[in-house]
Amino acid sequence: MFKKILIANRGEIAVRVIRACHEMGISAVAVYSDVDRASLHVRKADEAYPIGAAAASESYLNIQKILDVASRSGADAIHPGYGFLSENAKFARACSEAGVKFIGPTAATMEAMGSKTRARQAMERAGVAFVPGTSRGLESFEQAEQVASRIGYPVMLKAAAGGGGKGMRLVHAPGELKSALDGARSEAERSFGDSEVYIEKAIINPRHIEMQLLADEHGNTVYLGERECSLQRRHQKVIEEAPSPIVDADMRKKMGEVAVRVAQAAGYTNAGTVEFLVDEEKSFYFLEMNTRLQVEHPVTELITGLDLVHLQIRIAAGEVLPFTQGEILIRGHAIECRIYAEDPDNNYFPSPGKITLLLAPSGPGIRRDSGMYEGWSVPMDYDPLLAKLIGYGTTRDQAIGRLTRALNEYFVGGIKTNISLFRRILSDPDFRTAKLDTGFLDRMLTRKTPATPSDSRAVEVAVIAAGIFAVLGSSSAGAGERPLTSESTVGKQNVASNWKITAHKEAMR
Amino acid sequence: MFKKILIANRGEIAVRVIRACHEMGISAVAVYSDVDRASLHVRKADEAYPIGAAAASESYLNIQKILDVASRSGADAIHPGYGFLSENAKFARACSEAGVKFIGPTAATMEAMGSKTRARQAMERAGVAFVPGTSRGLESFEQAEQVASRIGYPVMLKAAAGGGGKGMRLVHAPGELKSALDGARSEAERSFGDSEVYIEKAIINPRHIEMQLLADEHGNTVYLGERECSLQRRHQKVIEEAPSPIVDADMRKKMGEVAVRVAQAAGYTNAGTVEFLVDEEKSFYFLEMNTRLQVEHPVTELITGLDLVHLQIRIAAGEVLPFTQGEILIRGHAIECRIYAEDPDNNYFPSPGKITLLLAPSGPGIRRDSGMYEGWSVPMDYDPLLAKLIGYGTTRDQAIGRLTRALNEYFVGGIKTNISLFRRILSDPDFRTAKLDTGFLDRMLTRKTPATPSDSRAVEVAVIAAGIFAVLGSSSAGAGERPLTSESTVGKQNVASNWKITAHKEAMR
Amino acid sequence: MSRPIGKSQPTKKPCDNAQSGYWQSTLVFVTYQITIDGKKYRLDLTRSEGRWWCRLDGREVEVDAVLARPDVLSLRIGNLAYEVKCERVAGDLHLWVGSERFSTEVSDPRSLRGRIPTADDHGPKKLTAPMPGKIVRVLVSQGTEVEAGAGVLVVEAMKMQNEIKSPKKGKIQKLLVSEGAAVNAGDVLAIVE
Amino acid sequence: MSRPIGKSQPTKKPCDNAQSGYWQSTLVFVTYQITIDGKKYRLDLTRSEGRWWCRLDGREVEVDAVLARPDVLSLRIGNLAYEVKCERVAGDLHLWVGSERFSTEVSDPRSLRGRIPTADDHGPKKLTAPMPGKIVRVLVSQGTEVEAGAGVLVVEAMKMQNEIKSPKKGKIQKLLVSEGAAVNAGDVLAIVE
Repeated sequence: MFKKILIANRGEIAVRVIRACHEMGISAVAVYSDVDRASLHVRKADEAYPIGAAAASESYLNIQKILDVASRSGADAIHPGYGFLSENAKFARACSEAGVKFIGPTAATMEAMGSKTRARQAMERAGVAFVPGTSRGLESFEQAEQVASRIGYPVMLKAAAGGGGKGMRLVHAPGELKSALDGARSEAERSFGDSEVYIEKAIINPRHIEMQLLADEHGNTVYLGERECSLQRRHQKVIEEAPSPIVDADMRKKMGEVAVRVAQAAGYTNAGTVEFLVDEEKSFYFLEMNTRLQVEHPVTELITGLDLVHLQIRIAAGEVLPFTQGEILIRGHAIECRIYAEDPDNNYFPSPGKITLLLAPSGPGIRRDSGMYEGWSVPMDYDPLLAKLIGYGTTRDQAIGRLTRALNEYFVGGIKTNISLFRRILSDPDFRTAKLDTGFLDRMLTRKTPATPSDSRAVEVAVIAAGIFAVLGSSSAGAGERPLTSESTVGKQNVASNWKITAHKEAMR
Repeated sequence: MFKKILIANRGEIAVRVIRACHEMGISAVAVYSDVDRASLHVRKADEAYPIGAAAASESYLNIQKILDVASRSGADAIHPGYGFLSENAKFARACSEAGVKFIGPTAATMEAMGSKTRARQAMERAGVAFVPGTSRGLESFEQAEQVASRIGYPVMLKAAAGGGGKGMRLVHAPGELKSALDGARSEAERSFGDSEVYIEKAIINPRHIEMQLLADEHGNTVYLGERECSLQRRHQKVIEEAPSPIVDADMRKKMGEVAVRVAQAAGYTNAGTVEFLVDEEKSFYFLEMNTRLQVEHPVTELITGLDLVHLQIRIAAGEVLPFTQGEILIRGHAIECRIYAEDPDNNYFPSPGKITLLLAPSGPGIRRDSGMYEGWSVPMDYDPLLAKLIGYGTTRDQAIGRLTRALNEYFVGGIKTNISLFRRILSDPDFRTAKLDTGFLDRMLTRKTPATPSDSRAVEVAVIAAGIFAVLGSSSAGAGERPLTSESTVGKQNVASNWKITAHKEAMR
Repeated sequence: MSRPIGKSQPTKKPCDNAQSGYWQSTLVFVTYQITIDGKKYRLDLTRSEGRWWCRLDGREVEVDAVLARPDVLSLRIGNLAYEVKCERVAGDLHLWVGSERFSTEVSDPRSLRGRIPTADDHGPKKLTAPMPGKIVRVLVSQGTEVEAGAGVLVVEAMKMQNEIKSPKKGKIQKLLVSEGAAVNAGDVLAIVE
Repeated sequence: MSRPIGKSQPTKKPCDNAQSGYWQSTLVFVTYQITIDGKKYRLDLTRSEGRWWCRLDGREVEVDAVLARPDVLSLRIGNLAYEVKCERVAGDLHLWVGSERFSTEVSDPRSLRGRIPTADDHGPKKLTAPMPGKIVRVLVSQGTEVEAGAGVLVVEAMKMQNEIKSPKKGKIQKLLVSEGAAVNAGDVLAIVE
């Protein structure tokens, strides 16, 4: 087993990996940029090395600096977390050349699965169904026209190197194809330095369901069940759950076996995820493979009782998977909320700043993976993911009940967060009945906030509390905070003129 | 289903029940004594009623006051938690007479199981094995002599109404019997107002293993697996786990079925626990039945994925158990630490006071059920249980690793806690290899603290940190705290005389 | 930070003596204008000896408040319990009652009035009781000319004496109470013309 | 409360300007005697512009400290990282380094010396450099008679000038450095007899 692992990441995922290291008796080495000295991952690590300026390119994306720290600290492995260098084949190769184990698949596998068209070619060879279309980049407008008319409109144009919705165009009719193709190509070129675009049949409002895999370095590959990730805002996942409400044991087995075939075709090792699109008839199509741990991995951990980061580390250390497919027990239901520093009142813009008050939920069925603490200033330089709040229950209803309860306990003062968004999602009738698809969230958000006729009793409570907070003034406020009104002290001074204190001894004690 | 539940308790268990209510959409009514107005359960409730002075007899044990609140608030059920009135048959009967549902078994069942000798008589009729001895109170010294010589020394004398080790005497040889019997009787009389004492074969350093049961009001009874509770200090449980490391599927089935027979013989409903003594040959003997939820219920919740409080409420509302014995899946391993306000340096004396700093653990596999918060003053009037920290893992080793990690994150400033005791237990080689019995903890505590040769590097760190805290003075301290030295400000004043600030603009910015 | 400022807080609490001593000797009497969702509310608050008296738009409300942590209030209004959190971001003030959030503005009408004389200063003005209490002294008689700020009556409540002052220069048109009278919050005590 | 008092903290941090400004203009120079498990340690600490200089029993230690919350310090000593928690119960002081707990006493030997003249005040006394720096001024010459507290030399470091004073009334027996010299922490600069 490794003695020391460098975590090439920050925030809540760095804390999560450091915890796994400590649980396994392994030393954890943190790296941090100039604005992250006070971050929680530095507090929790055994060693911590500054690696440069706030800009990720100067620090968390700088391969050479990270490998220098690995060498100085004597780390024998590197965990990349997610984001940053986690899917960078060049980094995996550089680790291997530097003699430090990259905790993830090989560089060659990452390269093969990193290009969506190359991945589709591999799946074609492995006999895996994917959304009808090309598995190679389009060579001409004429070819695009032919394929589109063969598979039928609507079609989707996608960048081969794509991600995050960039270089994607939905085309409803032949007349739109030319300009959409030009637009997708130029956006792909701008975003990824690669104008390769391919074509797929568009599945309107599909479900997005993914299958978690683990593969050791001895040829054993297992699937750990699926995750329902259909709730997205601008192609970014917001809330995920496992199992998917529409997947039964039979469908799970079919999807799992396809996912295992995908991984084996790619010579995959370590943890990975195969994403599928699922249409209304529950037909599923290979979409892409994510060659890393994912933000939503906790929901799979809760329903399987396994620790994916522990297992990633064990696999990277050369161990054989400690269980077979048949030994994996899926039980209960888990839902994850991604808590972001963003302003729900202002189009979900990021909201960095100092956290003046933090009330964190806990209790039965609640897991909280957080990178924040009271008094910490959320830097403006990175992804606004602050924490993940995960609810587990015997049933989906119980998981929703527990998560709703925990969200009501959660309070982050000083910055804005999207906690209220989750309350809204969890109370939505369609969510409650699991009528989910990738268009759900955009539809919900374009509806006006249900005009909750503010409970008049709650308004009164707010009025009274506002007054009491104002009287208590700065003594009631978090550190570095203004009192509510500049006049609130005037109120206190009035005492001297307005009142005379009777000299009862009891009153003066 | 109930609309409103009154929680006749305080602290972490009241918070735990309030959470369950909210998760199920039920209003929660808190009651509180004069010293508990600022307690967490009052903050989290929907309604809160003062019920009198700090002394439990004036408030939490006062049946009439609690029933008055039930009536004023319109609560349709009462959850008693554990401790206080939870095993008080008179209270259960009074609830029933007042038309409010007591969430627990019937008064009659509680009375039958509350006396250890009556419970033994019932078990005798049901054909359940119990530790050899009498199932009736001893009538004379002569009878005691006869029974003791028949079952063989050592024997244990126990109070029929007993609990907490009161009225218990271990007798090694016939010559000790007379004075032991007299002593046990007078202690039983003093403690419980009942001098009834019975005799049992003493099992030296047995394991203490208990079986969790659930019984609905329609005749269905299931067992949810066992808990290992052998680690006790002065007959009080300190750390519990599930499953027991020595219980395999076969033994679990046998114990479970005996426990179900015990419950059915007693006409038991709602959640309850049958306690067993287990000897070195893994023979198990009925010890007693606890007719309430127990402090250690979370370890069972984690390995079964069920919520016992939700199920208690559903059963009390007349629902049928939503699963059969065969559908209960036990998976993984869970360990609970009872975090007490007590001073490990001073013979574990209670340590009430103000919590000036609270760093609470979270993350994978960690559940925290707590009744404390930063800034709260732990009153001196009640049980010192502050919180329960529970670790779950795929295996026992992983549960220990996660719990150790979480204990290292846990910090309660301003009062003393027993957190360090758990670190010691979890790192004990006998604990690691699950060599547990009821004498384990007393043996461990009489050994000197392993002379950990203080890591000289850690000492240096402490020295440097002490200096920095002293310089930062009161600005670094929690609210209402003294600075480290009265001279630390002198250090700062020295600046004025010792130093002159060069007027570099940068320095003054 | 859990300061006993609540009504039913005992006067002696072992761990908190220093602080409760502080609160007990602090006396506050204020009026705020509070705006939520465009609607304005008048809130009269009085605190003495760790107890609150509250009038919301003239209506008396029984309030028991404990500051559990900075920015976190445990409120009991009647027997209903609320956890209220105060969110202060960049000058905005939001109050969370449970999971409902209210954008809130607080201003002190008296301090505004002190600076900018308004139309209210003309015409007859009522002097009202800020809280339930007893009239312990009447300092003027009907018809007396008084300066703005001059004492008119003294009301006693919760061991504190409150001197009710004239809001303007004028003549005591009417004196509606006499020494020893019990008054309720909001009762008109006198009119200055 | 996360105040940047660390070495590698950038001078400009967007969210923390007010606070870093505070720390940057605060200058502290102290010596403590710290007792742990009966063993005494001498700790010289200097802070200026948010950076710490530290000498432990005369040996220089590279320290980077951030007060994450009150009573919680994130320390880097070299590249080793520690979370240190300060436990203050009823006058006792314990420091937790990770999960190890140290009973600690802190006293300021200079402040004690200022009140009670000790044997140390007799006989020759060495003046040492409290931190690495440069001698910018020598205020006396060899053989000069000085009063207790009179300035002897000025050392500059980290943009701050430190006037080294005579600890006693006496004669400058030896002056070991001259203007412009670079000195290390602990170097003897002069001897007063």
